[in-house]
Amino acid sequence: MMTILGIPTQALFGQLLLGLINGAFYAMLSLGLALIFGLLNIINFSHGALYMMGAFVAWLALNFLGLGYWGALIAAPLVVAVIGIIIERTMLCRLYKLDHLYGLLLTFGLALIIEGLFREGYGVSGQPYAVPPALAGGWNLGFMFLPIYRGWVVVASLVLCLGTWYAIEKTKLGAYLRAGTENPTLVQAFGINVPLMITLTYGFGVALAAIAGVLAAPIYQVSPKMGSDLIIVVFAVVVIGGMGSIMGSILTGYMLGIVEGLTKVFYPEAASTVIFMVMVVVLLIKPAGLFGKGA
Amino acid sequence: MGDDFIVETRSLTKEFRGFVAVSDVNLKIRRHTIHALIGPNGAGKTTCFNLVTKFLTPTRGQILFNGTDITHTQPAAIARQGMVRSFQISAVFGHLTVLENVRVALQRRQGKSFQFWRSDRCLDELNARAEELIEDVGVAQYRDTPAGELSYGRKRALEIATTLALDPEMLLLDEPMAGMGTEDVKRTAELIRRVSANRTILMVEHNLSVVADLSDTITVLKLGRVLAEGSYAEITDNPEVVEAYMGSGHGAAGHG
Amino acid sequence: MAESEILLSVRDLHAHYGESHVLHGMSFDVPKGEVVTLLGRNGVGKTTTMRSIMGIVGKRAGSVKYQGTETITLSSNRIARLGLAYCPEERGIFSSLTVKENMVLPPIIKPGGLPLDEVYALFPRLLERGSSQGTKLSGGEQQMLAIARILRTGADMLLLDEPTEGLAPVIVQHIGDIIRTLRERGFTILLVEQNFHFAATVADRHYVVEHGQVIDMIPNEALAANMEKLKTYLGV
Amino acid sequence: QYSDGKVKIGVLTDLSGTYSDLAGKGTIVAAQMAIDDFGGKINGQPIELISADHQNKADIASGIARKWYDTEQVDVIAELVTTAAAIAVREVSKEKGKIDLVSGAASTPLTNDKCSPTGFHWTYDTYALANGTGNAVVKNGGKTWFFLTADYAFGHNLQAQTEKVVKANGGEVKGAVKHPFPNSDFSSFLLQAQASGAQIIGLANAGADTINAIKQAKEFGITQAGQQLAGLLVFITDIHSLGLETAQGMMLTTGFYWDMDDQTRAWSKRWSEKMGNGKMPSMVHAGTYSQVLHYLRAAAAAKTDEGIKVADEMRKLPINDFFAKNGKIRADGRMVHDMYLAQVKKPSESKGPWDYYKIVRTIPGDEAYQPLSESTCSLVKK
Amino acid sequence: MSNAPPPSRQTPFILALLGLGLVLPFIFYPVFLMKGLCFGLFAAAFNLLLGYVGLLSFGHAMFFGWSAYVTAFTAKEWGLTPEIAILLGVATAAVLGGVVGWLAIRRQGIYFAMITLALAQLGFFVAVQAPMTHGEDGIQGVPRGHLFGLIDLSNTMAMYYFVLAVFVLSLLFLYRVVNSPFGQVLKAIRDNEPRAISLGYEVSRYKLIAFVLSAAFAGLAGSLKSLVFQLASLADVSWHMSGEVVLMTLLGGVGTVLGPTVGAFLVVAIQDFFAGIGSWVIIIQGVIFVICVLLFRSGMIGVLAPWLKRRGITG
Ligand SMILES: Nc1ncnc2c1ncn2[C@@H]1O[C@H](COP(=O)(O)OP(=O)(O)OP(=O)(O)O)[C@@H](O)[C@H]1O
Ligand SMILES: Nc1ncnc2c1ncn2[C@@H]1O[C@H](COP(=O)(O)OP(=O)(O)OP(=O)(O)O)[C@@H](O)[C@H]1O
Ligand SMILES: CC(C)C[C@H](N)C(=O)O
Ligand SMILES: [Mg+2]
Ligand SMILES: [Mg+2]
Repeated sequence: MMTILGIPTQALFGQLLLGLINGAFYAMLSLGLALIFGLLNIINFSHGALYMMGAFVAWLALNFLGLGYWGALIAAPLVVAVIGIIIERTMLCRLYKLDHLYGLLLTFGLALIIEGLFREGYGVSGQPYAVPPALAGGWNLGFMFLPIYRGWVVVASLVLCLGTWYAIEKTKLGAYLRAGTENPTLVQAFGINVPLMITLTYGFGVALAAIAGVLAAPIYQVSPKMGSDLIIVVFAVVVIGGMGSIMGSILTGYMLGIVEGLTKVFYPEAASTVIFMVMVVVLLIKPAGLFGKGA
Repeated sequence: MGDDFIVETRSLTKEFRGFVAVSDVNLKIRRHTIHALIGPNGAGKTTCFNLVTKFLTPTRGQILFNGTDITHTQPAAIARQGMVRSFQISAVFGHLTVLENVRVALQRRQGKSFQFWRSDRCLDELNARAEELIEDVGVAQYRDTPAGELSYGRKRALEIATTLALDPEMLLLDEPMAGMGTEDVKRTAELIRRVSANRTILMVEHNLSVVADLSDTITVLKLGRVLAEGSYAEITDNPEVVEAYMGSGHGAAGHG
Repeated sequence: MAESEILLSVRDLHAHYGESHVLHGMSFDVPKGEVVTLLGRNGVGKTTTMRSIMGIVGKRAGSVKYQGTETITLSSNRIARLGLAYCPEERGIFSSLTVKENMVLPPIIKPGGLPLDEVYALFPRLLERGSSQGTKLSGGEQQMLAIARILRTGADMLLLDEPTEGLAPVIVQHIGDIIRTLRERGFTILLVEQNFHFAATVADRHYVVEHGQVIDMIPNEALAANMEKLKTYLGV
Repeated sequence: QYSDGKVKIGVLTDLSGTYSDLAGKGTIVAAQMAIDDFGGKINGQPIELISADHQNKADIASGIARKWYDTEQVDVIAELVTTAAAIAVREVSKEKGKIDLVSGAASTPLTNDKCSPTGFHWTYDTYALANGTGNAVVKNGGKTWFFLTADYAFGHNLQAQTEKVVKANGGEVKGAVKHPFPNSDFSSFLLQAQASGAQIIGLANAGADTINAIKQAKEFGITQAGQQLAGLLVFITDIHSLGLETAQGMMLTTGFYWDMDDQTRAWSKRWSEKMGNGKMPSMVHAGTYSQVLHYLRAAAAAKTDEGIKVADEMRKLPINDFFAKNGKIRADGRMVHDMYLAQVKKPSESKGPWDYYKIVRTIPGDEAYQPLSESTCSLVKK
Repeated sequence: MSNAPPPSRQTPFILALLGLGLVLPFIFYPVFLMKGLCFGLFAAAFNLLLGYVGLLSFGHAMFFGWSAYVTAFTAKEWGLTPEIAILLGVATAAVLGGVVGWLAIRRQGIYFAMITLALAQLGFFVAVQAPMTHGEDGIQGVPRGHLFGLIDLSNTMAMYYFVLAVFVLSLLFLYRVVNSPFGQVLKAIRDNEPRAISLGYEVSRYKLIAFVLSAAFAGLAGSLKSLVFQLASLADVSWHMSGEVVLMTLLGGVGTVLGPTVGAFLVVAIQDFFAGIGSWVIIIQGVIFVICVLLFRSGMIGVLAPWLKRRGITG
């Protein structure tokens, strides 16, 4: 059997694939985060909490309304988007003129509240959520057993990320978003309804988080802590990709999933730290991030 | 001959990702003169400024200041050697008062700037000189106003005062009159003339009457290259310059 | 052209920046198809007037009617959609967009704007630098871009705030030609200028502003006769 | 006799973090039940209860303990889930001569290097877990092991104890991987465990980590492919969270199960009603009741709340309640009681909510816990 | 800030505060006060960077925490006297500050914040792995020792006055830094960096010095805390701690001398007061942050400022 650094190549394939699957979540979350930062100039600390909320909405819908996975995949992002829009309209919209520190602080506070409420309501151990029957089971790929559901997660996230990227970069929307970040007053004076655009973008960004939450529910426990464990890593992903670069955050998401996966084999203790090591190196070499524009 | 020139560039070239903004420029700036750099928009004037003061690194070429090669010197060090610039887009310290803006410049030569353990009251000894300077440029009545609240023209005036506070041997001014009303233009031109004694000034300016009035030598840039050089009269006689820069009836379109 | 229709009518316009009251009852009219300038010293409120018309000043009061529609309560995007386009003094080029993207950013709000290739024909430099980052343009190039990008939107009234600042004389002339061309095409233009020699070559009438109020109106024909008065107004 | 005319008990636990289900609010309720069952008064003086959240952080735990002793006239601190917090409180208690009763924390240093004359370890510990589950699994034929270990003191401790047991029984350790704590995705580690070819995958972690590892092992077909999981520390709350479908068949060691006899059922039912959420108590909850009750008995007997004196009394008195039959406290502070080896029921075997375990074997206390002769506690005379 | 009122008008206020500091331990629990003072000092050090250089460090826990470890370790394992242990801690923080600063100050804004965060995470990782720190347990039972070999700090009151003295002196020093020729240059750099360069200032040196000073004082705060609580733990080096100091500073008021301390006391008090109610404490904390951001944006000091102004003491 062939080996690389003492690991059989076959096993390495397996690890790469697993890394990619984890990367799918990073990609979806960092995409939403990058969108929100790109337009609102707000570092949305509540992104993790809203991801968790997405998973909880799915769980609640199943247990109290009998709404299954597929329904939840539509309902959860809608519910979370509405909540996001309310947050944006009532609170965030007052902060745009200020330093983005305040946005960070506010969304941090919101994250505490949301997470705290769910802890209070449902405890911390987490609730089980079954894999939908249509996606149960797995494929034996020879080098590993791949649960069908995980395959679906990768496909779904790829479709979602590329679709979003296309919608933003290949249409004028992307230019409006970027320009709106820089000088909203002027963009509005060109005849674009910037506040509406901002609100919808925020709604869409958190809806992405909610979808990621629903996708995550059958893999991990649905638990109030699932978001806060992830958020800081996702920030790092966005920064490594280059703040404001949509494609950058997507690609970096997948890539770092893989890097992290490999670290779990070669130096498992460092698995949760490796992303920060990458970040230091990247930022020192390419100050604006891997895909960021400008010097 | 060599000593006569305070700044000299040799084959100065700057490329931005394949786009050549400044190409093979040989500038020679004679000591104690006012030298103007003019040219159409995008000709590379500001880029030249940035190169000479090392805010940009040249792709090729060499820069001499007082006969020494400064091609690899840091921008702050160049300023300390006596070559100071202003910016095309006005640059003041918005949260400092007008007086403090000037004092920050004066303070550098006082040599206490790393002394974090001393009270800033030791800076008060600079006040007299600072007040003189802001009086000179006509912003004395705003002594204690934060500079950020000044109108555009006054910011430009303050910027000149701050620059002068360093008492530089060589002064580079990037469009010092842009955005000023007519009255300020006159006063500033006066000021520039006054401070040009014992100094060398390199200036970018689109206001031709100011250029005509002040400059001893004019270099015209176009598409990054030197198109012509000479006195105002010589330049205005050059049909290429007229076509590329001044336009046909430059008398009528010329500024105030 | 004497009794032409009034396109924009400003009455008793007041504007504030936070605590400071900047416009103290501006009133003036812009007839359709004319080029009208606002002249005045630094800081008298010319820019603020433009910003108030576009609805991007924090607090404003009074009346601004465009084609008879009261706009004082409208949000700036609605005002723009009525057919006004603004070229700000500080140019407002977006650094996160390329020159090309900056150019096509303002949405087309009505048919009748200049087609893109005509815009580029007026400013060929912008085509050359199309893929450069917006704010990497030279100062003057940015000014051109700021003017160029609003020509294609179809707005029939253009607000140009010091469009010649920082431009080479030859370009200033060029801008003059463009303004005259636009006028011929039926655009209405409100222009703020420091350089009244230039203004005199393009405008139909001049409003003189002082302390946030219009204190005089001089038709362009009468400019020569009123030169002395104007010079005292402007402190030349 | 009683300082400030009352006895004050502080329950310091994790009220908001990972362990707030297996300990948390339920331990406050349990302590209150103990006080109520004792009669609410001690020799005519009132008994008070106070509680706080240490968030599993040593610094917060130590800060609160100090404040309680200094300003709140607290006489004894109970529960203390998480070893780091327990050790932090022990340092303060030792300094102040006050009693600390550990229920939730697991690691053995509490009765070894960190032992104290006034410190007690009640419900279980890593030695007992390793011993119970490790022994049983190896004896059932699980000779080769691979560990997934949470990369912090408790995980290391649990792995080390279990390795010892495995090797002592002729088993073999094929490898181990230390995963970050906390960690949510275990697929990579599970694949490594699979590649090792070990028969048993030992989970030297707890709470959400264990749950996720078990869930994902099933997802990746690890268990179906013939390898077995050994959860070295599994609480009933974890099983509830996993669901029987996923957890069935697993062997585990516990200090308490609610459905063992009438006494346990009666107490658990009362506890559950007080909690009002239909849950059943974990061993940590039950242990907290037991330790508080025992403290009160000792304090009543000693007629004082002075730490050393009550501690001596506690060591003298035997423990006999629904939680511990014939429990006794050793010199190192270990409360020795019977442990139980349990197996998780199949969904078909479960007759109702929270009917999760079959008790396979009762492990007598002296066999379950580390022999005093091996203790490194300075209080143990050798 | 630069137009600070003349010292003669500040002196009574400072004396009043000092007096308050002297009597408070007879009213409030001294350990709580010491915690507030330690975090107040931490936040004040952090504020030197954020408030006066405009740099948001998201990794200050690294200096706080590692200084605490070094002090705890040297006091416990080597038996050093507290002042030496503290000095070693501060020196460690300063050296770390030099390294992190050197790497980070080349970047600005969010990138600066993220580099500091990333480096601090590496610091955290080392703390998790290094045997010296004892992982989750931390270094426990640190002896407070005898100050200069004389004063027994295990006496709570002695410890309190020691902490108070260090705090007051440090704050005066930080105030001086801000209002020094050096501070003037910092403010200028914050306003317009290219312009400062063009005036001949080596901007990166000023930033680096400010960073090292800030790190050193953050370290001093951490060292003190480790002696007060006799414990140095992972919590002190984690990113939550870095986040907490940002919160304290913002809640109190960025760029003010006393704001960070007020913010620190506020946060510590919230945590202390609500410690008994479990997850609600987190919700309440969240609500308070939201309210502060929406209503008291200039920080607590901003709310108090009018009152203070009447007495001529907004610093
Ligand atoms: N950092 C840069 N990256 C890419 N292109 C640049 C950069 N800086 C300048 N340029 C380009 O170089 C050319 C020269 O620019 P420069 O600013 O020197 O012109 P200028 O002569 O000062 O013009 P103006 O009179 O309009 O200020 C312009 O076409 C500009 O787009
Ligand atoms: N954002 C602002 N905040 C506070 N005051 C302002 C602001 N912008 C302008 N002002 C003040 O409002 C007054 C009018 O400014 P405005 O920009 O309208 O003048 P202007 O006539 O356009 O001058 P200029 O010729 O210099 O452009 C000035 O006194 C200026 O100081
Ligand atoms: C599993 C937990 C209840 C035990 C805890 N992890 C400890 O360190 O003891
Ligand atoms: Mg230029
Ligand atoms: Mg203006």
